[in-house]
Amino acid sequence: MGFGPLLLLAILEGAVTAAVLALTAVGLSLTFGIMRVVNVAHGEFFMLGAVLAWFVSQWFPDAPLLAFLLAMVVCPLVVAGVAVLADVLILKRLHYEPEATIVATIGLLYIFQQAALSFFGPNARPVAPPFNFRVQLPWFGYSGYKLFVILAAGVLLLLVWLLITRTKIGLVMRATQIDRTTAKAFGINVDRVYAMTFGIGAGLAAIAAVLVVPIQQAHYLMGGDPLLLSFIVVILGGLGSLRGTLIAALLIGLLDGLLSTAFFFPPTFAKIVATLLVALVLVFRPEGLFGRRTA
Amino acid sequence: MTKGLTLTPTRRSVLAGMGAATAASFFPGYTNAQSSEPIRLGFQLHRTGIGAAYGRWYERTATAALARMNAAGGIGGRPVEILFEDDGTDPARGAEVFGKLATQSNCDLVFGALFSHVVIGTAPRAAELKVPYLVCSEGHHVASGMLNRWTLQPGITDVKSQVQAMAPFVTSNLGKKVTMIFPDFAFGHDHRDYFTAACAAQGGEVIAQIAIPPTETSFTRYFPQIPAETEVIYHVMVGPAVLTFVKELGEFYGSGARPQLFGFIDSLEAVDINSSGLEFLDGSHFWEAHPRYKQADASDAETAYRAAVGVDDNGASASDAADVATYSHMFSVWETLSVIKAGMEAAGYTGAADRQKLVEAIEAMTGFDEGEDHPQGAKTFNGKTHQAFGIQNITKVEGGKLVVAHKTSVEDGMYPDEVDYTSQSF
Amino acid sequence: MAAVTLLEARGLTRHFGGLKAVDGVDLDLARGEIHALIGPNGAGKTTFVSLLSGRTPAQSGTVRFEGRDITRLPAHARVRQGIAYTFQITQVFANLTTFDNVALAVQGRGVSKRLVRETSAALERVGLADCADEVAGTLSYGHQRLLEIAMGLALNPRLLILDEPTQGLAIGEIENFKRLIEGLVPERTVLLIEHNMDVVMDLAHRITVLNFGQVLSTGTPEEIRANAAVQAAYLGGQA
Amino acid sequence: MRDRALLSHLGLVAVLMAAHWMLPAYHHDAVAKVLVLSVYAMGYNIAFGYTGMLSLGHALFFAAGLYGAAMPLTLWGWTGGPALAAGLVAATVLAAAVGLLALRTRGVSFMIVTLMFAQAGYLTILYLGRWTRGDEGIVIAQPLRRIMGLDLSDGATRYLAALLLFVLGLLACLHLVRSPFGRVMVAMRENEERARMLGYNPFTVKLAALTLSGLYSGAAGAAYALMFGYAGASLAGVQYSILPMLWVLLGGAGTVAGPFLGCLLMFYLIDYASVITSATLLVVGVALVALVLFAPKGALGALRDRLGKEGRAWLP
Repeated sequence: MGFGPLLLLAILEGAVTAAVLALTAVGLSLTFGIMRVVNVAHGEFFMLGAVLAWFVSQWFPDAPLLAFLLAMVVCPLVVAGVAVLADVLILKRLHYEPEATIVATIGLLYIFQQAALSFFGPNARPVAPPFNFRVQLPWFGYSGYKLFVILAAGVLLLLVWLLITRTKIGLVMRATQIDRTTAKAFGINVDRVYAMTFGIGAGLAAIAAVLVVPIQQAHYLMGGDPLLLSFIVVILGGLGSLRGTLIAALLIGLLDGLLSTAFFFPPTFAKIVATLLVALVLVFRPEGLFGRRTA
Repeated sequence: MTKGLTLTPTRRSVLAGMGAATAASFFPGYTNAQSSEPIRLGFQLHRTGIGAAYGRWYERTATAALARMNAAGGIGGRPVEILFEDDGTDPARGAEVFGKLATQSNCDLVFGALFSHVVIGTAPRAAELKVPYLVCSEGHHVASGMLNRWTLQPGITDVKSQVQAMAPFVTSNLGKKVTMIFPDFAFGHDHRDYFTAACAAQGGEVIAQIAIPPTETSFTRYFPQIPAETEVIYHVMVGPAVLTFVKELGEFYGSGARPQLFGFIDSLEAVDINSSGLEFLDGSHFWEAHPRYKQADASDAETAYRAAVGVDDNGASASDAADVATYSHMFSVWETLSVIKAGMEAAGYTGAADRQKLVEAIEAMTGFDEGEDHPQGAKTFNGKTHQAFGIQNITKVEGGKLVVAHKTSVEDGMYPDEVDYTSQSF
Repeated sequence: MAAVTLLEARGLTRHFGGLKAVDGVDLDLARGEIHALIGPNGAGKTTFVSLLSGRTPAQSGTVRFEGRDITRLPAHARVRQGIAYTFQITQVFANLTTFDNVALAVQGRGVSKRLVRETSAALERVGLADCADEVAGTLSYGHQRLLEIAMGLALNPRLLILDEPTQGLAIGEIENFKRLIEGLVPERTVLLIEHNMDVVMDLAHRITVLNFGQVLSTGTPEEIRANAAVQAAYLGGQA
Repeated sequence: MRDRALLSHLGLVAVLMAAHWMLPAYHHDAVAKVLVLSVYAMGYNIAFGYTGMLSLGHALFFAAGLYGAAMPLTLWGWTGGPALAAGLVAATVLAAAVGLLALRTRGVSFMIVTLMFAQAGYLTILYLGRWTRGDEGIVIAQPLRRIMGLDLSDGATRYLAALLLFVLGLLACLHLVRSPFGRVMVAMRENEERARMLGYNPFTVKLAALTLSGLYSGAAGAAYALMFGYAGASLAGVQYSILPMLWVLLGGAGTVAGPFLGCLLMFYLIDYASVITSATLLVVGVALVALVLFAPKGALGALRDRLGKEGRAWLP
């Protein structure tokens, strides 16, 4: 295979990773940006979405498309509900104190993992994709569903963007993000905004998981990577910048693949270099690529 | 130092009962080990963490083997009990759990660990506490000499031997130009090194080695590195992402011409071979230590073992066909327990003071016959390297089942000793 | 006579986007004077002293202190040179004791053996000796302002910059404050941003008026009072 | 003696010394391990609890100490003492180097930058599998685990050595936080800008604190290699960056003895959870949430607040 097709494949694969990552990270960016909460359990919301998608798929073993569509609705709603409960019962009582919420969300992480282990089991379980077709390119074959994931994630991100910039809910969320006290003074129910934000953030992680689970099996420990990568993406993109989050996700998704392809680095070495590069970008632009510089 | 010249001649020469009594009066913690008391075996269980899929089945296998053993009169007439303790599949916790089982629960020995990092992290504790540690791993860490005299692997063949035994089948039946795909950490590196050497010895050649970073969840972009002239792809991915790996390999090649595939069943332990997306594996070959699907020529012992553990003919739970066993590895728990029984009885084991005698008794063993104690097959045991060597199976995916295509002999997997643990002091 | 001028700012400039917060300001501080900086809200007073103290880097212009160019020196180094700054909005360390707050200022000068004595003396001076063991955040607002000044004094600065020090103080506290400041000169030099004109007129030897980021006028209190431009821009509006 | 803080901490040391003779074997070994890991937690506390640097990358420093000691022992035939020193130097130098870069950032960016440096370190350990054996790790043979003739694989010796290391760390930390420099560290945590206007360069103060924190972490890592005879990549993973934070927060951030208490609590929480149920993670999770709901400043933090002035005197 020539260099061109190799590059194309690296880009396609990177785009799939980036699409899923962007969705997950936008969820984290909302909770992080608006509530200033470091939610260590965000990856577990992702995991719960995937595990629930598997349960939904078991109800309709012969109709994967129906199961998929249902999962796209049910999983984010259920996970958002769990998140709202967690916010109201725990985080609110901690007054969103940063250190306390870190410990509390680590606690939640363990609770969710145990729940998945007990009710879902320790195995990695596959979910059938809603449709099966393979795109045969001249050099290699490629999963049609993966292309769909890129598209679907793009549409969902557009919806999130519309929600934040064009609706009253979005306005209220942005107002709360900029100044909590003033928002309160204007009669905004900050508690409700927080609960809603936490729910939406978790729901986005769950939706990303529903999209990814036909590619990447549900497993009770699958939440670790999305958490770490989302954090990196959110900070690298710049807090509160949707565009930055998206571009950072692309960067993270593509960087090590491109390094490996273009420079013939061994993959693990490419990952080390990519990690250090991103760290250095942050060192010299601590506010992220698209964040506002704070004086 | 020879076996006769140990540092505790009194305990060896004096009547066993007296020895136990003396020990008991000095160490109140050991009083449990009276001859009427049950023998207590500690089990390091991967109940949580990355090994949990194995842990569940290891626990079931151990429980079944224990029931059978107690029904047959226990060990030396004493009942046996097993204490399971979760190690979180973590080496640090593994060492702690070992201490807990050995010093708090007063277990006579500890066994059961599968994951290599847990075994390696725990082994130093075994030597410090002077408690036998019988691992069910398959890593080469025991026979390589890295560990110590208290650590033994009598229940399963190590990876170096497995790979060496199978290489001739690969090169003579599947092809001589091999591309290896493996995870870029120790387990994968073992395969890389041993198979590359074994393949060359057979006149084959490993033409590409593709190391996949351990944090990877998607694999497609590595496949273009597979050279076009590849005749066989040798894959040994492990962990929750393996199914993705196999499916993406299928998507990559599609229905067109593709190289032969040879994989380690580790990739698909606890996974149904008929899962959606795996159709592509039809006609490919796997290594299995113990064939998941019951073969036409299965022995009575094999049938009895399946029934005892609760596994159906397809290698799934007898009560839940979707619950696939880690069949190719879990026999090691059963067989290790058989070795413990034989060893304790040979050593005249009465209590903790006889732990060293137990290790020496196992070291004195030379092999195990196929039978209900060893349903996977006959094995040779090398007392110097503390390692068992058994037959390996190469199975082919045919009609949604794994069918044995070739059985290696025990001799195929023998290699020169790399250590003599019996020359080390206790 | 080179030592008459303690600090000399020339053409200091700082713009924020389109806003010319400080635009080419010159200022001379004579050794031992109390110099007040006044001007309407948004005139650039706080930004200007931030440029002097180094909290904000200047875009152009120079600052010389004791004859040395300190324009490129970071804020903490300027403190070590003898320029102390007390914050407009009280920023004591709320979770530390009063003693610790002042000790932080004292010990930075390399004092170690006399740390306790000097810290106590600094607290004594502003009348906070009784509160030494209190957690600073629990002090009354007026006491926190005093603590802020005590921290500035404890740095033993040659130039003390006070940003609206009397804001929120009661009448009686203001009188005490004035006496405190008068007692600092001529050993030290004081630059005072202040809205309370009584305080300014009583204390200041000279006054500089800023408006829209530029110097409107500099002179003695009498001169400033008589200056028509100042009256138009500022005093007239308020008085 | 009127130094109440010294008195309370010497009391803790006395209890731990008495425990050496009183604890049953299992708990004796467990506490020895807790003591070593507490040194790691104390190091984290210096950076986070006192200076306010929330790092997610301390596993890098722990691992530098671990491998810095383990590699010379196993590969180059060094003896215990020099290997221990090598671990300390490796961790300290690495912490200073990471600090030089990462301290250009603060807050969440600092968290992420430290996380990524540690991640790069973790991947490097895997990548250098030929020498490190990556995830599997390596065993440090029993005869190598000696310092000045002391066999650190022996239970009693190990406990006393761990206690010695712990006491050194504890008393040094107590001295540090009550020293003028300790006051400056806290000033950085409380209000960096204000501290700068008192003439302190935040960068150098934080760099010094982080380097010291690295030294503690490295000491714990090197001691771990010598005392427990194992070095593996799992000890360099992100989990081992989060654990010291958890210990510190549980015991009380910014208290000298808090890291030990938190580490001890966490160890026995996990240990006893497995006695009660097989759903161990649930017990741990619920306990963490409950603790933080009822004692958000950690066990010692809550106690100190309750005791007011006396609390600050006894528990700095």
